Amino acid sequence: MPHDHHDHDHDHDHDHDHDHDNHLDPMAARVRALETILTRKGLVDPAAIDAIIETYSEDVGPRNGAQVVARAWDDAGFADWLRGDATAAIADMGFIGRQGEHMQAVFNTPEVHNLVVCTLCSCYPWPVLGLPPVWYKSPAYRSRAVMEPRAVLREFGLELPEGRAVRVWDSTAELRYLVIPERPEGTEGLSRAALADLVTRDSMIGAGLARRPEGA
Amino acid sequence: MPHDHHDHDHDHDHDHDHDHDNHLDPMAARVRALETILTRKGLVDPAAIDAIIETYSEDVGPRNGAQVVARAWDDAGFADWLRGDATAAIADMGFIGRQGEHMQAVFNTPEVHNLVVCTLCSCYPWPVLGLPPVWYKSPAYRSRAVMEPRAVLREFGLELPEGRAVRVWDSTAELRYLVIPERPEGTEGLSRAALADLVTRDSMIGAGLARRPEGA
Amino acid sequence: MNGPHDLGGQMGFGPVIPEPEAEPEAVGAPFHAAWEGRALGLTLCAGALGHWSIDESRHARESLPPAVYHSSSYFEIWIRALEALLLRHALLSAAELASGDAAPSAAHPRKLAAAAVAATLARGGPSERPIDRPARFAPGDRVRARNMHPRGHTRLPRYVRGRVGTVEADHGGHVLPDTNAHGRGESPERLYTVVFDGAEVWGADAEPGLSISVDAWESYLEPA
Amino acid sequence: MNGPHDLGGQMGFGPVIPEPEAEPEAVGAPFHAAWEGRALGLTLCAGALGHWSIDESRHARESLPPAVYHSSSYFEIWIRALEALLLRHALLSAAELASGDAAPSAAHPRKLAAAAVAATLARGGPSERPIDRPARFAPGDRVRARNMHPRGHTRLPRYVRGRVGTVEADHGGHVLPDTNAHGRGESPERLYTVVFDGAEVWGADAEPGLSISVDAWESYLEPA
Repeated sequence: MPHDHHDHDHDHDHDHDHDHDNHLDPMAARVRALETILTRKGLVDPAAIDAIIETYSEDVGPRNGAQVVARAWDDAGFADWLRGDATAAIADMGFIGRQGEHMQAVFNTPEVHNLVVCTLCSCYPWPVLGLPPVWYKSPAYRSRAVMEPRAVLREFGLELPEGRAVRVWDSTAELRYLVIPERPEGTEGLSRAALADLVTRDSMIGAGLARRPEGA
Repeated sequence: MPHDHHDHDHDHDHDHDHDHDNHLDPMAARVRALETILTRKGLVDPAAIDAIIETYSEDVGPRNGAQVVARAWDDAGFADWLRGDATAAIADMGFIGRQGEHMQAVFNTPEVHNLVVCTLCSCYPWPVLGLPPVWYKSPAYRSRAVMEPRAVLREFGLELPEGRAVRVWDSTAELRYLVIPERPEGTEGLSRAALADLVTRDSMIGAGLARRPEGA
Repeated sequence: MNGPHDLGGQMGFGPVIPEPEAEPEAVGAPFHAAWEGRALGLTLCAGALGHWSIDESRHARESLPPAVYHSSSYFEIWIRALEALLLRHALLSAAELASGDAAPSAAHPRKLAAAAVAATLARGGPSERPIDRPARFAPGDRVRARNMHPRGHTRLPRYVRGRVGTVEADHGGHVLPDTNAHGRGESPERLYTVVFDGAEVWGADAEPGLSISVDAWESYLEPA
Repeated sequence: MNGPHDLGGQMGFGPVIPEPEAEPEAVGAPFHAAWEGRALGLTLCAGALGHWSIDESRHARESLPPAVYHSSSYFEIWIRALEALLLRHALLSAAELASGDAAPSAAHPRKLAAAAVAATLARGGPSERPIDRPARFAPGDRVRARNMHPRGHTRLPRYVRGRVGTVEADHGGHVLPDTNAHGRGESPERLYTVVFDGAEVWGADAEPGLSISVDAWESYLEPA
């Protein structure tokens, strides 16, 4: 039933059910006007906005988290540290700060698959994953992940084995969760950089698995 | 908090939070197009639509219910009948049919004030009250009536006495509820027609009381 | 379904705006625009064709995307749902609806004639049905509204699910909306009025002295 | 508040649309339009002025009318809430916002400089606070999420209220959003991870093998 309307909808004059990120023109104008006025009032510095954009476009993104996962796969001691004090272990790699102040790593196993959501807004571990993708912020994901995660994962092309338990972590406080996917088979002897290449953003949210190496 | 946004809202480009019955032009065109095409396809007869509109504009409205209430005030035997089998007692006055197939009368007393809502859509006893007012269909009423009815009644200008219990009837099935307000003081000897004049639509939903006669 | 229509206890919709009762002679009342009357008439005329039940019709309304449901007036919701029903039952094609044009067709055998309107409205659509099974609950029984979250239509509001109340009345057999809305039959069940204490439903945030009742089908309830 | 943001278990939003991960060198990623980056930057810069907490900011977003919330993209929600916060804290007047014009002012003493961005982001806003009171619950304890429906901000989602779960971890003291969002102080309380069985939360409609956890402040919980 949640998909019901997609079968019956049709383009017809002023439907509001357009894509959730489709308001480009009016929003661009609205945001520009707000930036202009806040700048004039001495409240913001456009160069600071530039620096923030640069940070999350160039420096902070899911490749950070991939390095954490690769090190955890490669170094049992680090994995234990991550399990016991993720904030400190991740800080050791230089990934700290806003929306990652209190980190917890949750490890997938053959018994349990972990999935992270924020039903109340879009809490997400920025220092290790960057800014969340649109689907993570979407009402569809936020509403369904806690009730029918397997159905959601199927929409990502992921069919979990039948007996696998699913544990959903709803980020309702300031704890931020990083899923440590299972290490794929055929990765013995790979470098950390090569391992990190197998770690997708989605696998660190629980919406996917780590990739197998090519040829494996 | 429910009122919070009204303090901060402002008219600013494409706000969607306009009045809930303000889409006149596009909706008029949309409905006209639909009527035209359904007529061409032999599915509807515009004259039948005219007859339906005429019924609910001219024949069926809250004055029907007011006659039921006036008779109940005036005739204890009828009041008992109404209490025991409202559908039959109301049918005896000629008020029958769609959205009034299964009626229940709920009597206000000095102990309990009754209020009717339909949280899931807008179920309403058409044969005795006509079509519902906009507020009855509004998300504000539907969401709040079951949780803070006294706060809602205050917005109608009705402050209930402190000890008065409030019973809210959520019309979730095909039962339709008619509130029988308390008979005002100073109405001894009034004709049924004069009594009916004191019975407001809102008093038969529970959102108001019956009026006192002028000079009383 | 836990749709946008299930509003009991939701917040953020602002104050209730009272509306004076129209004088009985007021022209146009109770409609706020001429199209609202046409929308009502269209909905009733299309319903009279017999292709869907009132339950399927309600489900079509609550299945509108939440953004649409919340930004539409009530008759706008009706019209959008009516369009969906006409398409679903192939009484109209998407191309016809989009173009606003269609080849003339012969009258539908159940097309509602103006002369039949009064009788049709008077007949209504009673939902009462005979039922043989003994009642599972009796007035005075304590019952818990089931913690159910069906994907399809239901008339058990979310705010009472899992809460304990008291059966107040047994109304006999009525058509079960949960199956009827999906063309899976009327499956009549006994309908009860169940009354809940405000504090049981809303905890400490309930207004004092509040009680709330819902009309609940037998399968919505379990012994408490 | 039981606002439009509290989406757990709501239905009608359609499928989830996956989105490929951007290549690390992709120009413009992770934004989908240039204004989204400006919206993020504006929100962080305005927040750095220190007039409101992240909790007040979240509450401003969830207080948008449901029709607006549901028909807005996420950064549009941020901008609308930011405007509300700027007006509420008198950093901007309604006339200025409407006209898009304002007299130039001296710099706010806490205006975020470009050179301070890296340090500010690195510092973040830890919510952990020392707490003296002994823990009321311990890992393994069975607890019930309170059936609470506050008019103001809370971080206890509606779908777990009244349900019984097990304390899994004690994270020490953290700022309580329920008071902090309304300028009533940080009131630190102990924060617990509480895990619920899917069937306890959703009844028979839960997927098999599902468990769900939330992070819950001590006052959200009672012994089960």
